[in-house]
Formats: sequence, C-alpha cells, structure tokens
Amino acid sequence: MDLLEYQGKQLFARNGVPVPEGCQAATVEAAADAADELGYPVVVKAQVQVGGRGKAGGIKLANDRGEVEEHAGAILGMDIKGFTVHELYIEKASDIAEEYYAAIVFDRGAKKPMAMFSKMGGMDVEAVAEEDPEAMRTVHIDPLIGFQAHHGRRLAYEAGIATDVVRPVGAMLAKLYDTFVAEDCMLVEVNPLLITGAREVVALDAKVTVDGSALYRHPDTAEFRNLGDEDPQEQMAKERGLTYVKLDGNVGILGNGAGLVMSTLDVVAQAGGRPANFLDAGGGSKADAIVSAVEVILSDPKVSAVLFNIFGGITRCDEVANGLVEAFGKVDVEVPFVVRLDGTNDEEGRRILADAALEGVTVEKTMLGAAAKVVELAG
Amino acid sequence: MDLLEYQGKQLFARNGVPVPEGCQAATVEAAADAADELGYPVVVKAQVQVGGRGKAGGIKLANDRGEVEEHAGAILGMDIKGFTVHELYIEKASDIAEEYYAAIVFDRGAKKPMAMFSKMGGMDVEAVAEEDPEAMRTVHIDPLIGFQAHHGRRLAYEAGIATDVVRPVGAMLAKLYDTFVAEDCMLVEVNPLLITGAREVVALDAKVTVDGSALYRHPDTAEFRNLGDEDPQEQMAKERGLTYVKLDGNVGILGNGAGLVMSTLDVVAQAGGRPANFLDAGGGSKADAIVSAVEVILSDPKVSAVLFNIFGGITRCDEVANGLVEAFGKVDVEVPFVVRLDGTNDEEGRRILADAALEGVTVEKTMLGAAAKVVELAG
Amino acid sequence: MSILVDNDTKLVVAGLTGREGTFHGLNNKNYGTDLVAGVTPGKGGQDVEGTPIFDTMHAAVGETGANTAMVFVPPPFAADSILEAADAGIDLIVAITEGIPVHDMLSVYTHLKRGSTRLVGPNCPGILSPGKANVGIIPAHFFKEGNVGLVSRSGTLTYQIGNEIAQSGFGNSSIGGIGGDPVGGTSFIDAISLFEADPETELIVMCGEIGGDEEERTADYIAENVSKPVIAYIAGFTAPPGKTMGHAGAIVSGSKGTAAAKAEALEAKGVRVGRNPTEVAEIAVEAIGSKA
Amino acid sequence: MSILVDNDTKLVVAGLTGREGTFHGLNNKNYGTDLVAGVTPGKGGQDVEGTPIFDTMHAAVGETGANTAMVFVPPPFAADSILEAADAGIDLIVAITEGIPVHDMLSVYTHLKRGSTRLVGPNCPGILSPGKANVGIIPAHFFKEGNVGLVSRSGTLTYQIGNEIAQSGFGNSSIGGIGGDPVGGTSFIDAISLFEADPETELIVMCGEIGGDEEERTADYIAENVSKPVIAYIAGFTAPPGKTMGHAGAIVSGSKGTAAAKAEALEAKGVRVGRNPTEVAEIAVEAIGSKA
Repeated sequence: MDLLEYQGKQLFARNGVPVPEGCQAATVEAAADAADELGYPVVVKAQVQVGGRGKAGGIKLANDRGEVEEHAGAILGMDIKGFTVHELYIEKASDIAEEYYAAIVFDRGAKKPMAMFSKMGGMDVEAVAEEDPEAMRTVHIDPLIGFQAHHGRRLAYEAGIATDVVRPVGAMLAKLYDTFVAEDCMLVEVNPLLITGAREVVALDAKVTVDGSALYRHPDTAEFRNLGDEDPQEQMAKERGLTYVKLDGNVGILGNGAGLVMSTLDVVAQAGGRPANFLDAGGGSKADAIVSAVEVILSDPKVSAVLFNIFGGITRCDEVANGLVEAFGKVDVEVPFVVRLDGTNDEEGRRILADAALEGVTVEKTMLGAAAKVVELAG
Repeated sequence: MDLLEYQGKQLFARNGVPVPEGCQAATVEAAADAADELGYPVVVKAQVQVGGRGKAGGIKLANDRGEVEEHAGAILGMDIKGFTVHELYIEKASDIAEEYYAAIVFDRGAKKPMAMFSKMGGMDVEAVAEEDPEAMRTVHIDPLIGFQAHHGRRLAYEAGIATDVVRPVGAMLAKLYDTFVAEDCMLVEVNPLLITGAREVVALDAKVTVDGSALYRHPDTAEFRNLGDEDPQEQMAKERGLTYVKLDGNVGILGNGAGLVMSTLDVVAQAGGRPANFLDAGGGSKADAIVSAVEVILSDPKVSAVLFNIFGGITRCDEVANGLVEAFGKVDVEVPFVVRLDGTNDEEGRRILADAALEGVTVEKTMLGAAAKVVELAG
Repeated sequence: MSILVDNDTKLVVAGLTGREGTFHGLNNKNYGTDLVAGVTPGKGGQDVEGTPIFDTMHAAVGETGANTAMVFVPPPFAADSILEAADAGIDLIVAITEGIPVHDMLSVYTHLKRGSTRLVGPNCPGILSPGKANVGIIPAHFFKEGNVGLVSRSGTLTYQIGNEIAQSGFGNSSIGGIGGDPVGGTSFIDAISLFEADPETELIVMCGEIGGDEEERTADYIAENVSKPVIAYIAGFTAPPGKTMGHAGAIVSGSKGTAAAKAEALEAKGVRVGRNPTEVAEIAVEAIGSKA
Repeated sequence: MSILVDNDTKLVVAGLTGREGTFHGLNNKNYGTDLVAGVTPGKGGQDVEGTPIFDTMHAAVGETGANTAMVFVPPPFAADSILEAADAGIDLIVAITEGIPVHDMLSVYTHLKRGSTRLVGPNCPGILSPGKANVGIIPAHFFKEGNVGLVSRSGTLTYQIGNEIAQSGFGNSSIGGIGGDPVGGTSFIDAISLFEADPETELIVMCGEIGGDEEERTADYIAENVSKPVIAYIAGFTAPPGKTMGHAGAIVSGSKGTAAAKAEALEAKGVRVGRNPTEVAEIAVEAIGSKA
C-alpha cells in the first residue's frame, strides 16, 4: 500500500523523523487557512503518488494567502502523469543548504533490509544511478541486529558528505530504519533529505510503502485513503474481499489461484485477446464468491466476453458451476461466457452447466481451447 | 546494582508491568499520609534487599491510619538479617487468588537470557527447587529474536497453571522480558506473581538487579540510592572512582588489576591473615590514585597493617612508589606498610622507597614473602 | 526416493483443530502420511479423529517424535508458531498460512537460516511425494509416482502443469510449492538442488512468476550445478508494473521482475521455457520421452 | 607456531587516535606487530606516526587488508565498533574496552557466533605471541618464545604468573587474556582447544577466577579433549558472596561460582591446581621440566 507524502510524514513524525510543519488540505480555502496557521512562506504540494511533481507544476512557493489560493486553485484537479490531484499538502518553506537522498528498502534478493544514501538528492534517482552509479551507497542490515551507528557512518563517509553532518545524517538514517520496522514498511524513501542552513537534517519528502499484510497492527495506517487511486471496480472488489486488478482490455477473467489466473491472462494474450482484469476467486471458491466476482467483472463496461478458468484442487468444480448458475439468475448478463472446468468434480460441474443451459455460456475442456474461444467471442 | 522493591516497581510501571499502587516513605508520618492517599487497607513493607521480610515481621497489613503508624514505627529501624530498615513502601492491599513465581535472569553459562516460571510462588525459591525441582520451568531466549509468545505458553502450560490465565501470564512474562532488556537488567524476579480474584496478573514484589555498566543510559536508575547499603569506606571509594570492596579483616590491601588483587587476598589468607578490603588501583595507577587509595584503606579503623602488591605492566613501579611517598606526606600513617614492587621500573621504585626511608615501610621482593610479612605485622 | 517428505515423515499440524487444519490434516493422513500430533494451545488432551492434540509444540515433539510440522495458524500468530516448531527441534516446517507480515518473515527467515530447521513457504501449497506422503493442500489424486520433480511458487498453477504432465504419462518424485510471498524459507535453488541429488528424479520442472529475481539467480545456479534437464514456466507476461497479482510477491517493480526478463535469463542458460502449461508438458516429452 | 596472533597478523586499531589507543597501538607496532591502520570517524586521512587513519573499518580493511582489529573505543560505542569490524570481514577482534553493557555484549556475542569472526574479550589484555606479534596491552618484555600456552581472565595476574613461569626458565607460545566480563567472545575451552592444536605448545596454564561456571565446564572439556598437561590457578578464595571483585564477571552468586568449587572441579578431572602463582610455576617445572 503506497502512502501519499503527507501520510508518510505522519508516520515519520510519530517515529521521531524530523519533518517540516505542514497540513493536508482538499480545498482552496482549507489550503489558505492552513497556510495562515503555519505562517508564510509555505509550499503548496500536490499529493499524488508519482515523481516529477515539481516539474509538472505541482509544487509552488507561496508568500501570502493570495498566492496560496492561486496555486491551490491551479493544482487541485491538475493531471500529473495520469494522476488527478485531489489533495494538497501545505508545508512551511524550508531553508535549503544541501539536498541528499535516503531510503530504507526491502531487498528481496538478499531477504534483508537495505539502507541507501546519496549526496545527489532532489532529482530522479534512476537518473543519478545512470549518471554516477558510485554516488548511491548501500548497506544491507541484518534484521535481527538492526541498524547500527556504523551503518550510518559508512553510508555518510562513502557518499562523501561534509564531516559536520555525518553524525546527524546517521541519526536520521537510524530513525528512518526505526520507522521502516515499527510501521511495517516495504519502502521508506526521502528525496530530498534536507540539510538546512542551520545544519539540521529534515525529511522534505516522504515516499512510503507499507506491507498490506501487516495493516492489522496499524489501524491508523489502514484508514489512509488515496482519493486519486480508487478505481470503481477495484473499490467494489475490495469491499467484497476479492483479489482483483483492473487492466485495460475487454476479456473478463476469473480463475482460482493467483498463478493460474496470471497464466490465464498470458494465454488469452497469446491467443490475441486483451484481458480486462485479474480476478482470483481463491481456493475453495464458494457460490457466493462466484456471484460477487461476476458482478465485479461485469461492472466494467469494456468487458465483451468472460473466461472462467478453473482447475479444481480444493476448489470443487460443481460449486463453481452452481455459483455461475446462481449468478446468471441474479445478474443481467449480456456478454458471452466461456467456462473451462478441470480437476475436482469437473464432470459434475460440466453436467450442472449442461442441465442449466445458460444462454451464451460455452464450455471448453482445455485452457488453450477456452482462451481461443473467448478471444473469438470478445471480438 | 540491586534495587529496592519500590525502585524495581518504578521500572516495572514504566515498562507496562502491572503493579499495585504504592508510595515510598522514610518516616512514620510520610507512611501514614501515603496510606491515606492510597486508601485502606494497605500493606506496610520494609525496603531491604533480603528475602524473608514477611517472616521477620517486615510486612504488615494496616486497615487505618493508626495501624499504619503503629507498623511503620515498628518496622523503621528494624534489623532484618543484618540489614537496617531505612525506608518503607506503602502499597494498596491486593486480592490474592494464586501466587506464582516469575523471573528473567541472565544465564551466564549459556550466554543467554533465561525466563523462569513456577506456580509455586510466594515462598523461598531455593526451597521449592529442593522440594520439587520439576516445578520450576525454564526457557532460554535468543537475545536477537527476543521473547516470543510460545516461550510464555510453554512455561505456563509446563507449570500447569489454569488455562484461563495462560495468556495473561504469557503477556506478563513478555513485559518482564521487555523490562529486562529496556532497563539493562541482570535479573528481574517477581515472587509472588499474583493472580487476583478478578483473574488479573500483578507483580506483587520486585527484585531487580541492573547492570552497573549500563547506567550511563539510565540516568533515573543511576540516581537510586539504598540508604541501608552504604558502607562509609565503600562510599568514599566510589566518590574517588576506586574499585573497593570492604571485607572484615585487618590487613589493608592494594594491588593493580582485579585478578592480582583477588590473588593477593588469597595469599594473605593462606599466610594466616584476614584481608580488610579489596582495592584495585587499576592499570597505570598514578600518584593521585595511590594517595586516594591509602586514605580509603586507612579510613577503616580495623586496619592494622597494609600490603601493596604491584606487578607493573602498564603500571610503572616508580609512579606507585612516588604516590606512596606523597601519601605518607599527606596522610597520618600509624600502621606498618609492606610493599612489593615487581615488573616495569621495579628497581627504580624500590630505590625511591629506599631514598624516602618512610617510617614503618618494609619492602619485599616476592608476593609470598610480602604476604607473610604483612600478616606478621598485622598481628 | 523423493524430496523433503516421504515414509519417514512424522507430521504434527499447528492449528489441527481449526476448520482448514482439520480438513487438510486429515486429508494428508488419509493419503497415508504419518500424522502423529496436532498443536492448539488450550486444547491439549483432546484429539482430532484419534490424533492427539498438545498445548505446545515441545510437548508434541517430546511425546510423538514428530519431525515435520505443518503450520495452519492465522497470520498474526504464524511467525510465533514457526519459531516454536524450530525451537522444538522440528526438521522441516511447511507453512501454509497466507498473509504473514513481511517483517515477521524477515526475522523468522534470518533466525532459521542460522539453525538446522528447513522452512517451506509460507503461503505455499506444501509438498507431495506421490505414494509416500502429502504435507499440505495439494490434491494428491492427480499425481502418481514417477520421475519428474516439480517446484512452483503457485498452487493451482502447479496442479494445472502437473496435470498436463501427468496426462503425458509422467509421474512425480515430488511436487512442491515454495510459496508466493516475498520472503520464503526455501528457494527454487534449494528445491532444485534437492531434486538434483534425488536419484528418482530425472527431469525438473520449475514454475516461476513475476516479482523478485529468484528465477534469474536460479538460471545461473542451474547452469553451474544441475546436470538433469530443467524445464521452466513463467506466469505473468501480461502483468502491468506496480500491481500485485494475487500473491504478495508477484509484482513487477519498475523494470525489474518481469516475466520476459526471467524467461530470457533462463533460456540464456539453456533452460527451455514453455509458453503455456501445455507446452511445458510437450517439452517434457521431448526431453525424457513419454512413459504413456 | 602460536595461537590467534602471529607474523600474518595485520592489525587495525579502532580508536588509534585516542590516548590509550595511540600508546598501546604504537607499543604493539614497536614490538614488531604489523600495524596497518587505525579507524577514527572524522579523522580519515590523518595518520599516527605513519599509520594511516580511516573513517570506517570497511575503508581500512579495503585499503590495507587488515585481518585483526583491536578495539579501544569507549564503552558506549564499543559494541558498534565490534559489529563494524565483523561486518568489514575482520577475522579476529580483540576488544580491550572495559565496561561494555552486558546486553550489548549479549547481542554482539549471539550475532558473532553465527559468523566467522572470532572475538577475544572484551575487558581483556589481548594476546601476545612472543617474538611474533603483540595485540593488546600485555607488557611483552617479560616474555620470550617458548612452549607454555597461558590463558587467563585477568591481566596483571597473567603477568604475575607468566613472570613466575618465565623465571623458571620457560617461554611462551602465546599468552592471552579472555577478559573479566560475564559475556566474552572466547572461552577457556576455545583457547585451550587452540593450544591443544598448536604444535609449539607443550604445557597449558589457565588462570581462572570466581564467577560463572566456565572453569567447571572447562574441566570436563579438558578431561575429554586435551592430551597436553594443563595446570590451573583460581583467584578469589577469599571473595565474599554477592560482591563484584573488580571484574564485572567476578562475583560469587549464592553458592555458585566459588573458587573452591572450581578448583575442586578441575582437580576431579586431573588438572593440577596451584595454590598461589609461585606454586603454579613449581608444578610447571614438575610437569615438563625446567628449560632454565
């Protein structure tokens, strides 16, 4: 789960990471009131999960209420690389002496956290990596020992920053690691990490990804919402407890098990089709779940045909067939369905479908055959 | 450093270990006022670092102010196994359903913390260990993984306590472990660990030993004092930064290095003498430290002769000799001294002593010879 | 022969008294797996159709000599259960639980790597050695004994591919899922090295998916260490960057972890990659000949 | 031959720029030890009488190939310094610092046990292999090359006994202090097993003291694993229970850790125990004959 800047900074603040004072706002008036409260100058920042906000005009300095109103008005509703701005963060302007880069990431290959630091901050990291790969310094952290002072010193000295800020930068990295652990993060990135004129270290930005599986122990974080990120189908699927990802094709897809669904998408694409979604009905899919899933898939107006690809292990094909029959009774289905049932109780499932003689439902025996058929029907 | 009960309970409270409400008091009036504040009944508890306070009459229930005054008056100044009671702890009386035993200790052999639990609480642990060795359950904790829920469950189930308190007892053990780590403890012992009538788990006693080397990060703990524990010589030595332990003989001893001093005590005892103290003047003992050490040793009126046993490594024998000469100039020395100087600059040291011709100072070349001599002189 | 589970397996199930635990535990038992115990705190002394329940893993191991633990407990308690099994001296832990927090698994993984307990999973379907033992949720009736070793990150995809291979006449030495989470106890490399050492296994099939770089590292490992033929399948060519595809670990991050890159890496090291599950079975026939 | 330090030792000193660090680091260098670097954060680029200083241990190891680190930094920073040296790939860390918190050492000890770095100390005088290398604060001029291996918890007591032995004509293969703290990286057993394997060592002397049960466990180890004669000395017969005798680890707890119990345990396993330092030397002469 990706957090917006102001949400990430809430996590920072509660874990002792210094951040400038600021306030979230969703309207021009709220923005101006927040700025009055904070005191000028302030920075008006678009809250979208994408880099390059500054270049796109999404970050503006304001010296008085009028300027805040002007910038807030311009930024709210703005489109930045496909993301619509629904929220602003109004932040006290900082006194910038140096801009560094700092991050704690989960390195999946090493199965360890990794701390990253560079003195080239405030710009695109991947650009830095290309321009000067040596500028980005990294150390792996043993998760049982945690972040030690020597990790911070090493990153700071190797990055070649001024000696007077080695210790405070190390302390900041330690606090970021604390945040990473305490808040169950997958990523904590600060770009830029600021050295002020007074030689204080401040997190000027916050890019935080938290582990969705750990939200049960972070009720505050679980309540965070990103208004710009809520696709109506994905929202609907989430409410029904389904694992659904919206794609941009026209072949609706349901399968059981994440790997099989991914494979189904691939096979449909290989057959020349364009998948409209990923939907894992899960192991042991019961009739209820099938009805819900059909509703979610069909709520996407682009869908012109649907493929059910089931390999029954724990899932019983007869239950899936019954679910489909039930769904056709409840939902107004106007597109053709192709159903492939294999595995546990597959013959029984196919018999149920044959008996129900649902209009527009074709049964196929193999995955490849089913994919070819649904692509043909989707047009 | 051993803490008194009320001090240990302060550590408990700040780490989330449930303890009854209570208040320290050093006078009868303060005790009665504290009891009025807490509400009756209360328990008046002698604060001394020794077991068996209850049997000795150091713990009394009081139902009103008059009873508090009576008990506080009786207990203050009481001698319990050689410890004088200088302080009381006034605690709200608890409703006792069960009494268990819980501890987190540092197991030196395993180099790991060890959690201990028994359902036979409220009595002498060593008696329990003799009566029913199986009653005391233990698990080692990997310090990098820490105390896990399964450790608590295992102790609770193996000890055979009622199922309804397994989970809260496990949670209590986890909190005690948190305290052990957060407060740099060597020992955290709760005897009895109480189950109340409402089935809540409460620490009714607290025996805590903290690591003296870690006091720099626990300024609050470093301020704890135990009025009953302060021998005047040890207090004086502490103020001067000397490593000094008071013993009960008449041969004052100074050496350099803990191992050599221990060995010196042994050799003096083997020669028939009784050491008056352990004093390690440390590596590289300078003249100042020698003067201080002489003052501390001689402040014990039992001392009738003093042995200096120096093997110079980093310590230079000439500096020790100069220190001794200086000390004789500043301090009124009325007992004989035996000095053995060996190692770095020993000849120079012996020459300095010969030149100074200090009254009552005998120089010996070997450790055994010096021990025999000082025992003879001490009488 | 086979890998990880076999006739010597003595299984204890953490969470045997739960709905899923009972269902799959008894399934495994009915298959012939030696189910010796269950662990559910507070239910010690009860039994599940004759299998005794203990309050602690230590008691279960002490009383029954269990050497393999299957973990079915809910995510908030799963890491503790895995650590308990390791502490009790279990040799192999198969963690079925889905949704264990990544930081919990980082600690567990790091701790276990320093000991002698092997963890498979979490979020995995378990391991089946046809005719010997089944530990997990793999529907065993599709598979028979044979010479193909199959390892996958995914459950149902395993069955799909396993079934295609079975229909080409092959049986399996063992079929295992290593799980779809970012931090798993057993890697493709671990499983493949076991298959390489297993005399019964003549062909190794691995089913990867998007996310991470394990398939890429496995390709290098195979090139240097594996003498037996390996066939691969990779799911998720169609997955868009930044979206988690069902499994917590199945996510393309930036330009990293794509199916195309993985297939390319494997092929560059001489591992044949099937475009779809059916093609995997066809390549298997080419590689070692159908026994059908 | 010798143990732990020798002509292959390339020494880096953490805290070389401090007063004590400079004094002893240069002492070691003057003895002939190959002092290649110092580490002091913020002083990288400086030097101490020609020995280069680095900001980090990693830079020091990378630039100089140091394989042995001596830690002289103050207690609050010592655990971090030890972990840094291990992380940088140092083989042997000798920690002189006294007063490191026990919980810091519990973490460091547990972490290091799982890697390949050996720690000696903390709160130890270091190791001297006469004629080869001196790493620590042992005054080397009392000792010459020879066949007695000496290991002790204490510093000055080591010199006292070492000197008595030297005066009986013996030299030393190596003399080492394992430190007086409750959690030390190297035990008597570790050191004695190294002496047992060292061809130059013909006699092993161990100097124990009150506290813990290491001497008792060492007695068992010697009985089962050591073929060379071992002589022991134990300090602290006079120590009262509950009082720390100078060393953090030197404390009799209840009836545990007494000198009498230790001496008895050793003698029960055939290890001769000298009643005082002089007697240790006398027994040494009996055991292998004076070379004087």
